[in-house]
Amino acid sequence: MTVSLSGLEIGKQLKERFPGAVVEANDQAVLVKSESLLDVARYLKDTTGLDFDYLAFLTAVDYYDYFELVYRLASLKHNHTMTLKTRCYGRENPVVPSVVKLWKGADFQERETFDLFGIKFEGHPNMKRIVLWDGFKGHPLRKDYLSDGN
Amino acid sequence: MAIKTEPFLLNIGPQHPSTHGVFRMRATMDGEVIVDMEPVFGYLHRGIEKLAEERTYNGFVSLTDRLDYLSSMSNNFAYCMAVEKLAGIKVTERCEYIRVIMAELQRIASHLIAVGAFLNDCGAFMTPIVYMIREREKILDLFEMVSGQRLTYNYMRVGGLSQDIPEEFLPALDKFLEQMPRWIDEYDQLLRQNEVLLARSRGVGILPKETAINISASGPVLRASGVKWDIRKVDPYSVYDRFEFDIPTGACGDCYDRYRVRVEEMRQSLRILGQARKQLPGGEFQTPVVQPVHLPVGEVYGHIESTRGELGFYIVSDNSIAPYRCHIRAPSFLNLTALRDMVVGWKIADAILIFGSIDIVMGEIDR
Amino acid sequence: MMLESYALSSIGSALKPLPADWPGGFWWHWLVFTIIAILFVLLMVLFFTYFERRAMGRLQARLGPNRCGPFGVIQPIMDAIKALTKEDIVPYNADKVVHWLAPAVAFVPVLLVFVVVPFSNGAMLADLNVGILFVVAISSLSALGIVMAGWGSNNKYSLISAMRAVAAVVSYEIPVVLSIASVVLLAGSMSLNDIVLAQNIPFILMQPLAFLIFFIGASAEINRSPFDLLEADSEIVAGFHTEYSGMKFALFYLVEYAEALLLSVLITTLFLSGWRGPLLPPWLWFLIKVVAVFFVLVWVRTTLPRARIDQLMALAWKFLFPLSVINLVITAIEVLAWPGGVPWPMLFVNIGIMAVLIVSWSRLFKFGWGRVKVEA
Amino acid sequence: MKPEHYGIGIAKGLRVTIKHLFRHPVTVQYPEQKLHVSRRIRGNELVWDNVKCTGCATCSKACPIGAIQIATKIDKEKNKYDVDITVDTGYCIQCGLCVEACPYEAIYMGYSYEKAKYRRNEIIQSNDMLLPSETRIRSGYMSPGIAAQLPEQTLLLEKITEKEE
Amino acid sequence: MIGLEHYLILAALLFSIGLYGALVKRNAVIILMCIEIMLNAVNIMLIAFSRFVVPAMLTGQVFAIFVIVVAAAEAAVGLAIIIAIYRNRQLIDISKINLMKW
Amino acid sequence: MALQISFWILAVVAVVAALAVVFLRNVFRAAFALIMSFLAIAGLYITLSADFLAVVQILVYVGAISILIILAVMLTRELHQGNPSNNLELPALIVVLLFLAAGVWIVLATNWKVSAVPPVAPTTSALAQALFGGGGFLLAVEISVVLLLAAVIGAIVLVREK
Amino acid sequence: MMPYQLFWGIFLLPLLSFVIIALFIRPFVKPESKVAGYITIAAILTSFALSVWGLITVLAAPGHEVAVPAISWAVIGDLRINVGIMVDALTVVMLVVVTGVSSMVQIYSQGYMQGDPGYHRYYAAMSLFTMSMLGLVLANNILFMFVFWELVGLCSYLLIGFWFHKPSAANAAKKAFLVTRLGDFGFLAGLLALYRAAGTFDISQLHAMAIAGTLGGAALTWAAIGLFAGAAGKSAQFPLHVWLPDAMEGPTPVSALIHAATMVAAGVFLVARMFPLFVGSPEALTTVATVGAITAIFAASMGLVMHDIKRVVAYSTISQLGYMMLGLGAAGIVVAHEGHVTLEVAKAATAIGMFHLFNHAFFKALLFLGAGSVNHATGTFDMRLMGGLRKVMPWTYTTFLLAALSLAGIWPLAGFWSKDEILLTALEARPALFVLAIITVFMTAFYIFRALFLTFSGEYRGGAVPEHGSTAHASHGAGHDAHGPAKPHESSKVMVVPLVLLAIPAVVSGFWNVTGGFSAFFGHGETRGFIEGLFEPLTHPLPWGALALALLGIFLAYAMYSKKWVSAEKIGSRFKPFYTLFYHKYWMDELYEGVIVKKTLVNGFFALLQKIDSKGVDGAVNGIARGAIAGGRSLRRAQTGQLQLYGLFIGIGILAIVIFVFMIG
Repeated sequence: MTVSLSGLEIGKQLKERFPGAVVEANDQAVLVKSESLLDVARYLKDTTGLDFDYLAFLTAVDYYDYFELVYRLASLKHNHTMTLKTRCYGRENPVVPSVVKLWKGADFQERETFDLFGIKFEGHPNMKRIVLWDGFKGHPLRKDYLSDGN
Repeated sequence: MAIKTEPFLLNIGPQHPSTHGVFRMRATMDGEVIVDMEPVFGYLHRGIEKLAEERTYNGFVSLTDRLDYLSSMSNNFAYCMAVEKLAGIKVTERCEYIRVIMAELQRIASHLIAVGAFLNDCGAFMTPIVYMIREREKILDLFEMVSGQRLTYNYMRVGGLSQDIPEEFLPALDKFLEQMPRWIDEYDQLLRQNEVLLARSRGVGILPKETAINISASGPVLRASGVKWDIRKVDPYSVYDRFEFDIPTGACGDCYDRYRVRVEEMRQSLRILGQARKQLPGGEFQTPVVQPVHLPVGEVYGHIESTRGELGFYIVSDNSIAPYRCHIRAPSFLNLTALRDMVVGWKIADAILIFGSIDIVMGEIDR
Repeated sequence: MMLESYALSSIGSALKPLPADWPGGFWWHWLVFTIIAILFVLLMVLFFTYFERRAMGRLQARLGPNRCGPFGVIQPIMDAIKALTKEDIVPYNADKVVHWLAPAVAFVPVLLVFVVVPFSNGAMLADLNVGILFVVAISSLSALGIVMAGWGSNNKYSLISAMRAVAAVVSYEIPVVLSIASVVLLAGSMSLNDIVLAQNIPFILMQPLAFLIFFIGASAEINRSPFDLLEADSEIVAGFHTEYSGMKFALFYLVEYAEALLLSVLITTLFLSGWRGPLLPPWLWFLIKVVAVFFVLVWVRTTLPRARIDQLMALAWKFLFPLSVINLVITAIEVLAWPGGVPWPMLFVNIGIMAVLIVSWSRLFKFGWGRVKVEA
Repeated sequence: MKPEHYGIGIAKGLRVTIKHLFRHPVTVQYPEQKLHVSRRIRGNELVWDNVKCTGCATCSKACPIGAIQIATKIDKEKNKYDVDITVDTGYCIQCGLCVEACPYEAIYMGYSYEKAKYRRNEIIQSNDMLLPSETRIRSGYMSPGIAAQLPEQTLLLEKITEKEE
Repeated sequence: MIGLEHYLILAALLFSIGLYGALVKRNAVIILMCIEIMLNAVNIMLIAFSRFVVPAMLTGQVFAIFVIVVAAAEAAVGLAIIIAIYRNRQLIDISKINLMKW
Repeated sequence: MALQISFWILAVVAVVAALAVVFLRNVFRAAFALIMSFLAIAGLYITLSADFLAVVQILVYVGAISILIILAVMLTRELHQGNPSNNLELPALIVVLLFLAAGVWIVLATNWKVSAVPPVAPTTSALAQALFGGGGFLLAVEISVVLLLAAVIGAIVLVREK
Repeated sequence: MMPYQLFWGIFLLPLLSFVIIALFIRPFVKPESKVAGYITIAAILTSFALSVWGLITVLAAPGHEVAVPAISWAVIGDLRINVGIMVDALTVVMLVVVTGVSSMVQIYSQGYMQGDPGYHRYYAAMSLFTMSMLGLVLANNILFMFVFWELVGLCSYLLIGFWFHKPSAANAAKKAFLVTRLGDFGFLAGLLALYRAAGTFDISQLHAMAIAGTLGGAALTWAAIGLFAGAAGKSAQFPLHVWLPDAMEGPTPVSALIHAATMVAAGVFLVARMFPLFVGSPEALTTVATVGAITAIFAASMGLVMHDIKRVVAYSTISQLGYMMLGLGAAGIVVAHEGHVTLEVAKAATAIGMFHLFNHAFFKALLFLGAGSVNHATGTFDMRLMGGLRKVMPWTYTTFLLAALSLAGIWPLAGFWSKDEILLTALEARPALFVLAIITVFMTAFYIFRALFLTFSGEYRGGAVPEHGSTAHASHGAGHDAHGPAKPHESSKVMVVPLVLLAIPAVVSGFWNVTGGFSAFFGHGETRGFIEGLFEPLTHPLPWGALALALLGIFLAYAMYSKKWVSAEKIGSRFKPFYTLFYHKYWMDELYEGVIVKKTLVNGFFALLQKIDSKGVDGAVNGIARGAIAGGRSLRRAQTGQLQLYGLFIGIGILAIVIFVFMIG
């Protein structure tokens, strides 16, 4: 049975390790600052005992004020999971670091998130639209998207 | 003996017989060898995730059918489970069992197509796929019987099923369970030991264990690489903890292993079906609250082992009648990430084979 | 037989004044047999297209064509009409002349080969003393048509197909010729009629290995499945005839089946004792055997997956070629040992030799997949 | 895995295919020969019961596609509500949610499945075109009563049973 | 009546055409083709001599066989060289391959 | 008569095809002209009652060498630059014409000893005797075999990848 | 009665196995499968059986000779070259030795080479080597002998450099090849001299002519010395011995087969084969004997101080080869001294050297294989890292001990019988050489037992050390890394069985000549009186004296290295100059490298040539050249580098010639 690790516990660990990185930790998820996302992710992936070697999925949610990025991590070794979140602000040019170097599975997902939300992933080797064509205007999954492209 | 030329660009697809939908590989070729490849897709993009935000929770079930159209039942199952998890609905025993039966039948049906198409890509001229479609038809008959459709079943509902199974379903299922193992054996005889197939698929397109994990592969692709990871076992949902079955794994993650894993999974599904059939209880097929309108605020991730891997629905609710956000973790989409790594360095014929062995469904990838 | 036989000693002598003993003159013979040969080819091809689809349908638990006429027998004619009435498309930027010529270049040699095929004792257009060599030489020409088609289509898939064609044809010519050579050694003649006459025991029994090599090699050369790499529809769409439509496509289709017919006819003639057989008239025996061989081809096509190009080449060079050389040597020794004709008990020895060679060579060669290191 | 290099695998495959030569083909010759479909089939037309229908538009709301339009107006002459239903069958995905949603069992899935149209405007159907008739049989979807009257589904499973070799 | 001279002149003509092509053309493949034409011209001559001068002996045909063998070998090696050069320098224009100039 | 007609047709085809090889701009078509020429020459062999050689000509030249040439054409792909000439056109033409003239003159000036004996009818066995029989060319055959082997090995070595 | 054509089979079977392995097995079969080994072993065992049959046949045949019809191979003008084989006593003895040792070695290699990536290559080369060695032995024609001689050299090159990725192995292979080539020039020169003098290559004709005296004088002497030079190169005689110790870079079975039993013996065999020629030339005989004696003591002295067990054995081989040469030379001198030499007598005289060769082949191969076995267990060849292996490797130890005893010449083992014959003959022929030889006896016993005690007695000293392993361990091949430094263990059965099988002849083969049987066999019935009675109890003091000397050597080694009564270091430092001299191999390598190649050739001779060239020749040439350059500039425009232009010129030339000829004619 997959154990869903409490965000509180991991949040505590992360707070010790990366002071100031964790914004909020609740039972379900850990919310970290986007600047320290990469470090936290690397820590989560490489630390023994955590070993989050599997990125179950990655997506974003549009909350008007900010985009919340959701990373669902799993460890095939210990059979546990956790949810990592980060936020990025601004609707014009939101940027978050890319985790594609850690989990190659993020490749298409980040491109898709970019495509549909317009969130740029810094460090992604091939940051371009994936499901929509290159000349497409706007990002459809944003809440304020209207079909005429505004 | 590869003939080398200067590199040239070859568009494999989107109108190619073996790209399983409208999928395109922009391959840079050196003679017959692929030196670089970029997958291009999106021809089927319908914005299902956006549509979900504008539909009621139950109204979206029929759209999940259109995701992975070869395993609609699994999609229904995953979506309903996720919503039920969010709403805190506990479905009845009978419903769980019927769902499991449907999901496993769907797995067999889908794997039949996967294997058949894989062998067809390998060049076995239509025979395996025709045989396997015949078996699939039998399963589709069963589905038609319960849901009234042969492809987009729209059978499950949040909180249960749309209708109970008709009384002629169980005898037919028994008959199917009795016949099917022998057919699978026969298909195994058809090509499993075939020298040409072995030559073509063994050692071709190896996806090493570490890469498979790193690339978030799941389902038969991951298992063929030797990772014993099956949501049904590691995170048993529904009533899967009541069944005995094995997780077949491959030795090295080549095309042959992926083919073998799928065939073995069909056998395991039959085992589960047999047990589920025996344990199937009576009672209601749905909970009294069928139409949950306003779901509590929160978020949930419900995932099942779909035929192609981990199918998950990440749903954020804001207490309105529709999901605030519904993300679909599509297994084919993530498995496809592995394609480039596997294909580069192989010949075009191998590329087709490797692509076939991943077994993607474009409806799910483009969403 | 209504037609009496007349054997040309060679085309060279055919150019000399006509002999007087042919009733109605020499040209009658030519005319009659030309018509027979062309009719034979065209009708058999039509029949084969129907037969293959029908047999394949049954092997695949389907019905096959069944709409046109009783049991769908006039389906091929309908197909032909459809092909004729279709728009003929020449791709943009294609080499038009080459594109136009390709189907003809592919078709003519195949038709030409039937000149030397005996339908009954001596019933053939020309009994060349270099008959089988003629067959091999001329039939290799039709690969040119494929190359032209692949080249002239201005399509990358077609070009890949053309390159495969070149590689495959050049490679498979060798084992095929060598396996034919052992038959010729045994028969002592290159004339197809003489080869048939020499088969008191069908050569499939005397030369099982040569038969196998010829079967594999020739089906690779005419790109029948499992070696249909030239038109591998799951890989390179339809290969060299991707860009063909209408009548030109129909010609390629015709070539494909005419080649299959040729293969059946050659196997019948070289290994199955041609038109010989008890009770029934020779031409019927001939047809029965040809259709039977073709059924085997269909059967194999239905069952086997396709090989890859490098495996195809490896099979030719590493497996068929050495085995055919060995077989040739063994045959030569046998012929030396029994100059008056190899006695029939040797067929058991030959079958044994074939089994041993195939098993041992498979061990050595492993068809190319023994070398893939799979880390468990 | 045993060594498999001598053509044994090929021979086995050939055996399987030749076995099929002596079995019955499973296909049917469709236009002449028809099978009974499921009793619950969701055919490609809706059948509307103008008597039961109250014009509540629940079906229209339930439709995920929005293919059903319901308009009600008061017919003063006859002194009753007039219900105008328009279904764009071209959009309909045959999900059956409208039938499920209808509180009055006024709308049904059609039983037949051969309703291709030649003209585009024919697929937009309204009031009278949706009524049940000889050719517009109601399906048993979500209504067991009707289902019981329909013929039993033909199963491929029962149609061919392999002969024991 | 067609006699020996006809064949010999035909052979001379073909040989000259081949020679001209071999001397003038820049494309190495074409040059190879021209050389094949020259070899064929020689073969015609040999066989013509064999036919007309010593019809019973076939010596000319034997030599023609050897010429064909040599031509096959030459074609194989020549094409291999062309392809090797092409791989290294991406050209088969023989006038640009003037490494013989010191 | 038939002989004459066929000779003239074949000769013209051979020469025209050979000229096409030299003068066509498209290399691929030039290769096909070459095949045409080879086929015509094979026909000429038949008129010389060398049937075996005619078939061998088709087998080797048309079936193998031409195919190889086409392969080279496809691999090197210098097609659209076509088939240019170098700056030696005029001197080469003069030399070749002189050459031709000399050849023709020699042919015409010599008094050939044409034998009246009819040619050997089926040449295959006669050729075999000549090649392998006593006092034949066995050693030469062996040497040519070695030559072929060397050529094959050489070709493989040349084309091999590093 | 089996047909004599079967003798061809002895030679053809390894050839067949070579062809099969090289053409079919190696390209198509994984090195993990042991097919190649089985094929080779089968072929060579069959050859061995045939050889034994040959030996019996020849023993039974009258005159101990069998005529095998020759095959005409090529007729070039008047020169008709027949391919024939010569089967006499010498041949069959060599055949038995070669095939016997070879088959044992191949079996042993099956274990030793297991898992090596070059497994098939190894067996292909081994087959080829065996084939060429057998060809060399069987050839009835000195030209063919030379061909096979070179083939043998080639195989030796291939096998020494088997692990060619190691620079040391590659260098050793090159060195061996070049040094033996030096000798081969002598051989070739001798060959040509012989052909010029005699007009034939046929060996029996040459024999007859030499005995009859039609071939003689200076020509014969130089021809014989030339042949001997070849023999010296191949048999690693004194000035050309430097390659053999380095050749130990090859796999150990190679050393055992090639550098102990067969190829190095080819030199001795050559001398023996051409012995009637040598007998005609006392000068040549003296050269042979002297070089042999010097080599014997020289190599033995170096063997005293080596740390590498394989090198000790290698030096021992050189030393023993020296013995054989000495035996041949001395016997020749004795025979020639008596006057009136018949062919039989000449052949009988070779028996002394050949008998030692015969015995030596077995025990030396055994020693090498033992060394290989030890290496297999410890991962090193360095004796300082071994010790105490007696307990863990009883079989290896026992067989090695037997071989060592045999080498030291202890009664009644094989070495005893053959060595003392040589000593006695030497005493009779040249007493000075006898002194050298008798000292060598002592040294031999000492060094081989030093090796034995260092390796097998005392405590285990750890085996291969990773740092040190760079030389010793690397020579061990890729396949055995796994059990290098681990605990030593007895080798596998496939390696032990050949050791045991070889130990049998190493013990008993000496008895053949106790009563002169071997000599009689060689001399076609003719024996020499001086051998008879040598071994009757105490009739002659020499053998027993030598035996005592050998025992003394063994005791000394025992004292120094097993019991440590006497400190080896102390003695080493006492005789520091000698030790250094020996340890540095008399600076022979440096001499060759530095003095001969660099100083003499490069600085001296070449410099002189250069001076002459630059001053004298260039002056004259430059003047001409300047004129030529001026001319060339004008002609240069024709050299466009454009092939077709050249073709055009050729065309013009031909045209001109044609026109010219026809204008004239």
